[in-house]
Amino acid sequence: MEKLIGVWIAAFLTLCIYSFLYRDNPFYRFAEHLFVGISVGYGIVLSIHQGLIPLAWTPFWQAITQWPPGWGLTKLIPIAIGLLFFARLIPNYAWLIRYPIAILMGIGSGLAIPNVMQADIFRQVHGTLVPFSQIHAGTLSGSEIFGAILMLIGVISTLTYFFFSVEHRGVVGGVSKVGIIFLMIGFGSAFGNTVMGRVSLLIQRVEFLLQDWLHLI
Amino acid sequence: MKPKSACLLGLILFFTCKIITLAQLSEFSSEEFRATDEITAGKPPAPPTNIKATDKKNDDGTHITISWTKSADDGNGANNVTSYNILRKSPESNFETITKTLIKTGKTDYTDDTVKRDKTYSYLVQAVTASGTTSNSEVTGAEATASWFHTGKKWLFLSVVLFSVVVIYSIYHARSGKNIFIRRIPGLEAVDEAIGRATEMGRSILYILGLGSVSNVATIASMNILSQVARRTADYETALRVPCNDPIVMNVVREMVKTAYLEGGHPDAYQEQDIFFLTESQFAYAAGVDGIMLREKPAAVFLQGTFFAESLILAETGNSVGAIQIAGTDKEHQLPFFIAACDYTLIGEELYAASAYLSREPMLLGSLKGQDYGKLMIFAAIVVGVILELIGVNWVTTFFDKVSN
Amino acid sequence: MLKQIMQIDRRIIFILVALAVIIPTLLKVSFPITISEPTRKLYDYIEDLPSGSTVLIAFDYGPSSMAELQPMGTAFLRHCFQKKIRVIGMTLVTEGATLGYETMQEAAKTTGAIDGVDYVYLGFRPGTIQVMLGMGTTINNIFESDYKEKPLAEIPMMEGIKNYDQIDLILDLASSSTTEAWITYINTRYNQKIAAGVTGVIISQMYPYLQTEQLIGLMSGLLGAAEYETLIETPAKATKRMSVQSFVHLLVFGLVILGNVAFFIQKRENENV
Amino acid sequence: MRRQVPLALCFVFGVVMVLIEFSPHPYSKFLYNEVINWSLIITPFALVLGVATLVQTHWIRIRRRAEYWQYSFVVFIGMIVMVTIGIPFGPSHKAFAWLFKYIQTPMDATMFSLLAFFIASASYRAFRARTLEATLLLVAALIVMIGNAPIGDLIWNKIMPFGENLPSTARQWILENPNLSSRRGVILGVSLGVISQSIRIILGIERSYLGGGD
Repeated sequence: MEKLIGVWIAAFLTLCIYSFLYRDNPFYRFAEHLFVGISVGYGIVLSIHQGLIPLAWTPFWQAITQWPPGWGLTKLIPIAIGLLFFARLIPNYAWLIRYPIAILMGIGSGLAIPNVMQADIFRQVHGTLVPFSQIHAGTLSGSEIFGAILMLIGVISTLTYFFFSVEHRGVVGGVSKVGIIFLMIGFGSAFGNTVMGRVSLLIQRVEFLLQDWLHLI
Repeated sequence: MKPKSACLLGLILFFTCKIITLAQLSEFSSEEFRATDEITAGKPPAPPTNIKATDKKNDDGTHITISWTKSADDGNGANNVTSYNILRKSPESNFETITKTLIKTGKTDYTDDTVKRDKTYSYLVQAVTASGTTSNSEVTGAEATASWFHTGKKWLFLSVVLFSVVVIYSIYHARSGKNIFIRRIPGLEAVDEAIGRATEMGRSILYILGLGSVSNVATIASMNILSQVARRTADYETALRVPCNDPIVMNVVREMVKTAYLEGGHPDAYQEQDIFFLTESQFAYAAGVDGIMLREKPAAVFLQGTFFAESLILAETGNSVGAIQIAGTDKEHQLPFFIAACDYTLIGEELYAASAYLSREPMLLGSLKGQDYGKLMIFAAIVVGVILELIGVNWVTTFFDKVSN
Repeated sequence: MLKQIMQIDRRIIFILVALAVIIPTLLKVSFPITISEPTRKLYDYIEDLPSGSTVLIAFDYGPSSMAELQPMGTAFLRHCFQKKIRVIGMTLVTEGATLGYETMQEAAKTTGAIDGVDYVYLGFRPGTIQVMLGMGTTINNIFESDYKEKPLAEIPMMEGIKNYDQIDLILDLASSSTTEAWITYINTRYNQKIAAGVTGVIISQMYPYLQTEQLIGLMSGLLGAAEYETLIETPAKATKRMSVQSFVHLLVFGLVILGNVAFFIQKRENENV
Repeated sequence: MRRQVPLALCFVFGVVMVLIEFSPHPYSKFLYNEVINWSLIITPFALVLGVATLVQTHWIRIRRRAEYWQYSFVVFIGMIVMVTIGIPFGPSHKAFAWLFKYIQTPMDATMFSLLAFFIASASYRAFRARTLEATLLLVAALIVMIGNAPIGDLIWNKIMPFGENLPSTARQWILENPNLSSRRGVILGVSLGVISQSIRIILGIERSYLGGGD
């Protein structure tokens, strides 16, 4: 029974949203606002049950109930810092939220610098060089060698395109033109794949309407 | 391991420990162990030789690596060695086996990851035969120490320092008022063309900042561009319409455009109601902007800032009303739609560059320059690396392999 | 005439799209799937794992990407359960919590896998990168209990699993940049093997990481899910949906060509005038 | 207090996290674990920000009777229903799961499926090979699209005597070659941008995250 009701409600809401294809209308606006409300509510519940309770409340409880008090007490500091987010609700003290934000920004940035350098720069440069050591070792087929050279040209020319402190004239201009070609093919492939992604969502909705709701298949 | 040999091994270990405890041997040679071997059947193999225990570098002091030269009867001689076994003596305890499973023949090293920092351990390696007889190597020792600096990461560290210095230097250089060159950006040059056309046709210009909030880098960049566009529309007295998605963005934009009109000497031409809040919901915003486009048929549409899935709805409608469209975003997924449906598109970083170029903000200009130095270094590394690889020299590749793993 | 064709109301195109989906769905068409290399690599990696190995799946997506990623999760879980590979499920995205739970339970039901023995579902924790990094020290530190709030210490499967050292592969089912984060932080720091299943929108971005082996395998959108279904020889939802998909692709292909032909004819006419 | 202390905190935490990366010593590891733990404790509180902004916007809309203000009640109702069921009973409760499955999921999924229609209409009406760049983009997109569709290989193999599975092979080639190298160029550039921004944040040169005011 609850499934039956659920399917009908889901089908109604699905059609409400599709009505936007005709034009903006009250049904669409109703569904859209309901969606915003429900998903925020869901976010609140999950953040409390799977975030605040296990990550902040449990350590807090352990810290204050543990006797003799030990290292756990230090957990009270981040909890206090986290509570500063509530200052957002008091206009005169809203600036206090800068404290937790600044700390999180610092930690995030500090983690990013070496890791991004290693994973996204050094490793990617290494990946570009490896095929050439294989060319020298003679382990690549003709088409693979072609691929390696193409990759080299692509990486270098794309990098040149995003070079801003030199005028793109002469050789630099030529190379950056090649860069645009590579970029466009890359974007084109993303376009083609995006079509697949979006259509997949539609198929699933149609499946729902025809199968779960109307039982046509 | 077969159950039978396991029993046998257990027996040997039991006796070994017994004897050690009894004798309280603090310094002993492997000679004592020979006695236990005679209890069991079979001839003992030649012991492993050349045993070395070394503290593992660049760790937290919890690893010691033990290496040895294989027994003369491993693969050669009597060829009866089936595995190796490692015994460890810590300051608190006597020799005990630390290998949970026997080490297969052919392997000649083992890392003990159960040691404690700043303690000295002694090790010996046993060669084991199928029937369970063993013979022990010499004893060797090492102290597990922790390192403060990971020497294997020194190049990464230096790169981080170097790049930081370059960025900081560039920013200060820009702050000192030196002129920093930024290349021509085609989309920006089309701004005048677009405004000119709108003036000729007597139609309005629509500027869309997307869905970002004031903290988005792309939205800030877009506002910088808008302020320049406003300056020109003030000169030409062309209507500039800005539908907003975020009330705070709207307030900031009103201020900026007002200032631009004032500085351009046309404060009276500024129309506050032309910069207005539409709705904060994504598709309703897109629908609202679509409606404006269809009704007003603007001559030029700017789509600059943070865009999500609504990008293609906007670009399509703008295209269908025949407007010149200049787009730009750092949201990579939306770029294909802009490129396909708009006349000019600022791609990713180009948007930041355009904003730095127009605002002349030293921090933006300096970082852009610093990043360009970074790109130059990467460029050089790739070119040099490839050339060296092709002539058979591979140290650049090895270097990048080391620093990236 | 030409102008009329070009200025056609977009609602007519909407109807065409709807028909291109509805008709094939009703007709239940089915086409064979060609397997691509990145999907095969993931399959082979799981095939080569000894039974009793452990993999971690991160369900990092919400309902808006469910159509593409859920079938991947189902096919992959089925493969693991059949091979007696243990699975830990988790998510870094709020909405993923419920979706991951459902997917794991459904896959377990069809293969007879047992909660707590063959799989564990941990649920969600906020903080993306910090959660990933925290799990590198001890998983217990972040998830002291599973989704149903059963302490990990009481779950038999988790015995002996402390952190990434005991995990043979992480599969990230992603609709945003979580895969990049897994690569940048966890692959680099812990040398952990990572594979991904991603939505259509981000497929193209993943290729540089495949070549450097920062990703050992990749399922590309719904097609990737259909490929995996083909590999484990149990065609299901994705295979069906890909067949329907074909018609919409043909339609869009045709529309682009038609639009451009009209565009060029018009351009030539304008030049002649 | 309002600016300098947060900037100093950001600097200290940032520098510590960078340095720890290079130090395997147990003391560094201990510090690292503590910092990660701290940030894990702080992060969930950030929920307040999002909720407060949303409630405020809709509250103002209702108070000012802005256009469509009635719909703001719908937002609140949705939120309150989820919270009153979810908070006491937890997310794995049947009623909560039901609301998620039959209300949130269909709407979220449908909302994004609208784009399938828009992408088709945009393909017809706006995507023109007007420049060399746009032409390249469109050709690549068409190849990938046909390569993605199983019917592409099927038709090709039926009518062409050569090149078995050419559409999917061509798609794969585009992704693995030109696409890969242009993405790599972008990754390298963007990563430098990320690092340079992180440096600016740690050093307090970039302060926009602090928001306005003194």
